[in-house]
Order: sequence, then structure tokens, then C-alpha cells
Amino acid sequence: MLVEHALVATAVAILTTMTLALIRAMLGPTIFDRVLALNMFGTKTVLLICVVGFLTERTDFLDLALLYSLMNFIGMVALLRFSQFGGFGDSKDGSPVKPEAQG
Amino acid sequence: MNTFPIIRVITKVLIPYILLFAFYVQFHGDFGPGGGFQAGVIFAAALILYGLVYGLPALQMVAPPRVVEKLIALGLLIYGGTGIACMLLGGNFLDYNVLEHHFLTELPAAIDFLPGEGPHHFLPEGQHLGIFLVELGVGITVTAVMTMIFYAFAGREPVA
Amino acid sequence: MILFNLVVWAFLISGSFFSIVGGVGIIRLPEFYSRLHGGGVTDTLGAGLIIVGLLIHGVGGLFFETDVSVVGQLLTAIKLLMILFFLLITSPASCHALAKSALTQGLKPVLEINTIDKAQNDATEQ
Amino acid sequence: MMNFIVIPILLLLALTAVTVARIRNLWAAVMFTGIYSFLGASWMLILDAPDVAFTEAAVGAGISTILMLATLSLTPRKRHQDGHLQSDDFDEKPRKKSPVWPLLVVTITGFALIYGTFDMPHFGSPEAPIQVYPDPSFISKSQHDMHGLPNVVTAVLAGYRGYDTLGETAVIFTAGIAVLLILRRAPNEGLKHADQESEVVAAANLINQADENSDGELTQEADS
Amino acid sequence: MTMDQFLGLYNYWIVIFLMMTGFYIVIARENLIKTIIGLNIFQTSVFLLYITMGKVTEGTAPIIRNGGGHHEEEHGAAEHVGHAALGREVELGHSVSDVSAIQHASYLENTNPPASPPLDGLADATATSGALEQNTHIVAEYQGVIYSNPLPSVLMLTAIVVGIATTALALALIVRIREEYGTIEEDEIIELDRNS
Repeated sequence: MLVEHALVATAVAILTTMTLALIRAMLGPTIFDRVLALNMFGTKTVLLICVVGFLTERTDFLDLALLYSLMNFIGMVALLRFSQFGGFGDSKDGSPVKPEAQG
Repeated sequence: MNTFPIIRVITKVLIPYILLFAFYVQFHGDFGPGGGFQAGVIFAAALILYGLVYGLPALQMVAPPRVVEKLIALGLLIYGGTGIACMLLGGNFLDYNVLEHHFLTELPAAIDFLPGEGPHHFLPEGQHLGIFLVELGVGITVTAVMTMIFYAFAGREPVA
Repeated sequence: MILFNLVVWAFLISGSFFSIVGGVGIIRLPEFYSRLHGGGVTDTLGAGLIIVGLLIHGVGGLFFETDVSVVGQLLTAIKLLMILFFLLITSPASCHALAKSALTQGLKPVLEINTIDKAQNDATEQ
Repeated sequence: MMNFIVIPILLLLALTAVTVARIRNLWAAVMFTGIYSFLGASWMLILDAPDVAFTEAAVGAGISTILMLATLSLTPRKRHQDGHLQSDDFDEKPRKKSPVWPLLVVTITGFALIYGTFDMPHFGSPEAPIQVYPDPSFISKSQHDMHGLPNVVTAVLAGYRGYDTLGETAVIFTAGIAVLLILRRAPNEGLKHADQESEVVAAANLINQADENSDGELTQEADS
Repeated sequence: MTMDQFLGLYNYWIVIFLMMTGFYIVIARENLIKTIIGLNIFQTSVFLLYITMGKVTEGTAPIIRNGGGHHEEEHGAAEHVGHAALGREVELGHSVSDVSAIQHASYLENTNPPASPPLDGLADATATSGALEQNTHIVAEYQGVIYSNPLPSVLMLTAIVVGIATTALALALIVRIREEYGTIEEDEIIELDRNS
């Protein structure tokens, strides 16, 4: 009943979930399903990094997990942006708004 | 993304932390994973996130292309200048040992609470100072280049 | 010590459980808006439980092991808390934005059970 | 114990790469490239290269994805009347060539490379040439030279190989300038600019007439 | 082939598989963006190949691990080294307080030609850490901890950033090609070139 065993079991569970998310991303059918699967995949990678960090006892690598979660969000916003507006033309929803205009 | 108020608010909350994280990666790079390349990319990613959510004009008010352009060259200048400074101080190009105790590295006596003798130094070794400057140059160049590339792509009008 | 490990075990295993449940949900559920639930479960509950388990494990090192640096463990705990903060903020926001984006682009939620099969067929035919 | 984690990651990597090769929708292909980068970075972390994992995650999954999406939004196959785009505008054209020859070439190359691996030192072997050649004790030496800088990667990057990193930074600088030179001005803006100076217009006309492959649009612009 | 041999080489095989997938995309697909994606996959697998080689069994990442709060520890190590240098200065007969002399001497010391045979390096290391004596094989070790090789990390680190810069350049060219030709399919571009 070492904690290491639990960590390995968790890592395997996370990898299983990653596989399932990957399968959904491959199946589609709509683009939103894929983006959802990508988002989930990214979160699972963050968790995997945390668990591996504890397993190898180098917890100073948690910086990486932080970075992964940030990049996940940024990639997600980019996908949304380009799927919604097809580029940077904000013309469809009015002229670009100053940052102060909306909370 | 004007129709996504939640994403706008979340972005506004997150961006300071991302910038802070970029600085952490830049200046903690000697002690943990990280360094100029990574910090530059993260900093640029924060700017790009702002641009994605609030639109390109808003981003260009924050980081005007005119300034970012110059930063591209500034980073490389800092890098090369560190090497030249080493040469002027009597060493070889990029030989950081000669930077030792030359630049403002002495801790003022008023805040010198470290144990042990004598005046202490912020950056006790020339190597540390040199690596710090070099990484700073790399970070500035990478940030500016990535931001400029983003401007170039995002400012392009699509043709039919 | 054993009790402590048991708590860590419980958190990690329950987190893994919810994670896999969400994974199965994202595969098995019939259409996009119901799949969002699967994604939501793994991203918040599963991730939260696993990170809290790791947090307890990390803090427990302070009490039960001798050669541990307090600063290092505290730093680890702070980093884990920040990761949790990021995950708990960004995942629901992305899920919401995704659902809203899908809705505005004309992907209709399927409201009756009977029509799910038909909707799925339509979606695959696209 | 780590094998339980490493082998699934490798299988997922292979699966993702095959998916990228098979999928026709470029949008999804870019997305899978992001997943591939995440997985590769995770494996790099397990292989004791956190710095590289850091960079790969930031660059491969973040910036690279964004740039490719930006390019995609500028290069759809067709654009609808209102400028609206759908995800199937980014499909590749169905290809006519049969994939047999490329597959054959790839298979032969792959088996040749695999044949080459039989002579390689086993994974993680401490006697591998890379571990013994330059000087195995240079980690402790770097601690001496760099006065105890904990991150040896940074020490090598900015200290020992400072010249090299200066060169790399110059390469990034050059690539950034090149992108700006290519994309800065709007399409055909150069020719419009040339209109103001008659000499340049004459020169452009000469070039356009001499260069027979110039398309009609360019010539028209310069003539007007 | 035994299981050990298989497990010792399967990393390389996976990397080769990834590399060949990227290669296939590059030569079989005609869409320019898809080609760039294939090149990216190829590139990442080359990174993975190098990183794989740098790993040592039982090794850890090449960031010196300190047992305690690492700043103090690292400071101590630095001061220890500094004192050693000072001691050498005294032996050489220089004035200790003369900072520039110390700098000069340490500069000389640091620019010693690295051509000395590896055994000298080993002796140095044993003098500082004393950990390598009982080691039968040669691995990068410091204060009793084995570290993986940092050199592949350094090379690949810069390669990744240069890679994204060149990828951006290629994408910019693709944008221009799309504007001039109206397509990004290789065969259509060749067709247009032939017809014009």
C-alpha cells in the first residue's frame, strides 16, 4: 500500500482517459467535439505531469504543468476565435471594441 | 470575441498571472527549468491571448508595432553588447568572469542582513551576471519576434 | 502514517474514477451537448480530486519524513494550488464558450431521446 | 514502474501521428499537431529534459498552433460571399495519386533505419558514447566554473556555448525580419507605390512584358 | 531477440516510426500546409531521438538537486568553491584583497585548455565531490546523484525555437503563394506555372 502504487494507478487511469479523449477527437463528428476532446486531453496532460513529477520526486517541475494549463487555454481560445470568426475580421459582430468598453 | 463576456473576464484575470509566470521563468531559469527562450515565448503567448480575445487594435495599443520592432534588435544588441563589454573589460568575447563585481552588485549596508562577513553582493559571480544578461537579451528578442510574426499574420487581409 | 496514505489513496483513486467516467462519457454519450458533461466531470471533479490528493501527499511529507525542506514542500503546495486555480477557472470557461459557440453556429441540441439516433446519423453524414 | 506510463505515451504518440497523416481536414490536423506536441513534451519530461519539454509545450502547442490557424484562415479553398468560413473549407483536395510509392519509400527507409538501431547502445545505457565522450564529469566541472549554477542546461546554453546561442538568436532575428518583409505590405501594394514614379512604372512594364509568365492582373495594374 | 533487447531499443523504433510518418506526409501530400505539418512532426521526432540518447538509467534531470532549501545550499557550494580559489591565490603569493588579481587568476584557471585527458577530469571531480571513486562505469555524477546528459537538451532547446521561426517563415511564404496563385495545392500551382 505504498503511495507510489496509487500514483502509478492514477497515471494509468489518466492515460486511459487520454486515450478515450483521443478517440473522440478522431471520431469527430463536429469540430466542437474535437475541440472539447482537445481541451480534455490538455487537462489530462497537466495531471499526468503532476503525477509524474511526484513519482520521480522532482516536484520542481510543476512549473511545466502550470505552463501546460496556460497553453491549453490559449490554444482553446485560438481555436474558438478562428472557428467562430474565421480570422481577425471582427466585422460580423461590430467594430473591434476597446478593452475598457466591456468587462 | 465580443459575444463571449466570460472568456473576456477570464482572460483579464489570467493575463497578469501569465506575465508574472513569464518573468518567473525568465529570472528563475538559472535555478529551475526555464530561460530566455521559454520566457520569451510565454510572454508573447500572453500578448497573443490578449490580441485573440480583445482584437488586434487593442493589442497594438498595448504593444505598438513600432516599439516591438525595435525590441527585436534590442535583445540581440544586449546579447552582443554583453560580449563587447567583456572584451572592453579585458576578457574574451562573452567571457563573463571579467564582469565580476563591476556593476552595482554590492548590497548596500543598510539592507545587508545576510550572515557572514563583509559587504555581500546581489550577483556574487560574474558568470551569473553574464548569463542573466544574455538570457535577458534572448528573452526580449524572442518575445518581440513572436509578437511581430503574430502581427504580420493577423494584420493580413484575406483575399478572395 | 497509514491513515494518511489511505486518505491519499482515496483521493487519487476517486479522482481516477471520475476521470475515467468522464472519458467513457465523452465516448458513449450521443451528441455534443451531452458530451460536454463528460468533459466537465473530468476537468473539474477528477482533476480537482487528483490534485488535492497530491497536495495532501506533498504536505504529508513535512510530517512523516525527516530530510524534507519546508520551503520546497511549501513551494510545491503553492504551485499545486495555482494549477488547481487555473484548471478550475479555465476549464468551465472553455466549456461554456464552446457550448455558446456551437449554439450560435447553429448546432441544435437534441431534446428528445427518440431523435438522438437520427441526429447522430445526420452528424456522421456531414 | 515507469514503463506503465512510457509505453502508453509512445503508443498514443504513434496513434496521433497516424491520425495526422490520415485526416483530410486541415483544421483537425493542426489540432492533432497540438496534441502531438503535448505528448512529445510529456515524454521529454520523463526523459529528463524539462527545459526542452518547457520549450516544446510553449512553442509546439501554443505559438505554432496559433500561427497555423492564422495561416489557415488566410488560405481557405473557397470563401463564401459574406466572408464566412466553415470547417470543411479547409479540407485538402482529394488526391489522385496512389499512395503506394510514397509508402514503399517510407517503409524501405524506415527498415533501413531500424536496421541501424541494432548497433546503437541500449536505451539509458551509461556506457553509450554520448555519455562518455566529451567529458563525463563536466556536470561537476560546470558547478565549479559557473559557481554553483544549478541548471546545467542554462549553464551550457548561455555560458559554454554562448557563441552558439548568439548565432541562434541571430537566426530567430533574421527569420522574424524575413516574415515581416514578406507579409508587411498588402498584396500588390508595391506596384501601387510604383505608380507614383514614372521611371519605376516603365521599368515594371518592361519587366512584365519581358516576363511572359506574369499573370494578367499584374500587368493591368502596372499599365493603368 | 530477448525482452531486454526489445525494451532497450523500442524507444528508437517508435521514434523512427514517427519520423517516417512525417516523411510520408511530406512526400505523399500535396497540400502545402499539410507538408509543413509533416515537417513539424519529422522535426519533433528528431528532437525526441536526441533526447532519448541523453537519458541515463537511474538518472535525473540535469538540474542540480539540493536536499535543503536550495538557495542556501547553492550559496554554500559557491562559497566553498570561492574559498578554494582564494586558497590557491594565497599559495600563488598574490594579495587576497586585490580583487582584480583574483579575477585574473580565476580567469586563467577557467580558461585552462580542456585538452587534458578525461582521467584528469575524473580526478578533479573526485577532489570536489569524492563520489566517483567507487563507481565502476563512467557517468555524469555529482554529489552522489546521477544526472542525464544536458547536451542534447541544449542543442534541441535552441533547435525548437529556430524551428518555429523557420516554420513561421514557411507559413508566410504559403500565405503569399495563396495570394498570387489562389491555391495551396502543389499540383495546381505547377499546372498554373506550366500554363502561363
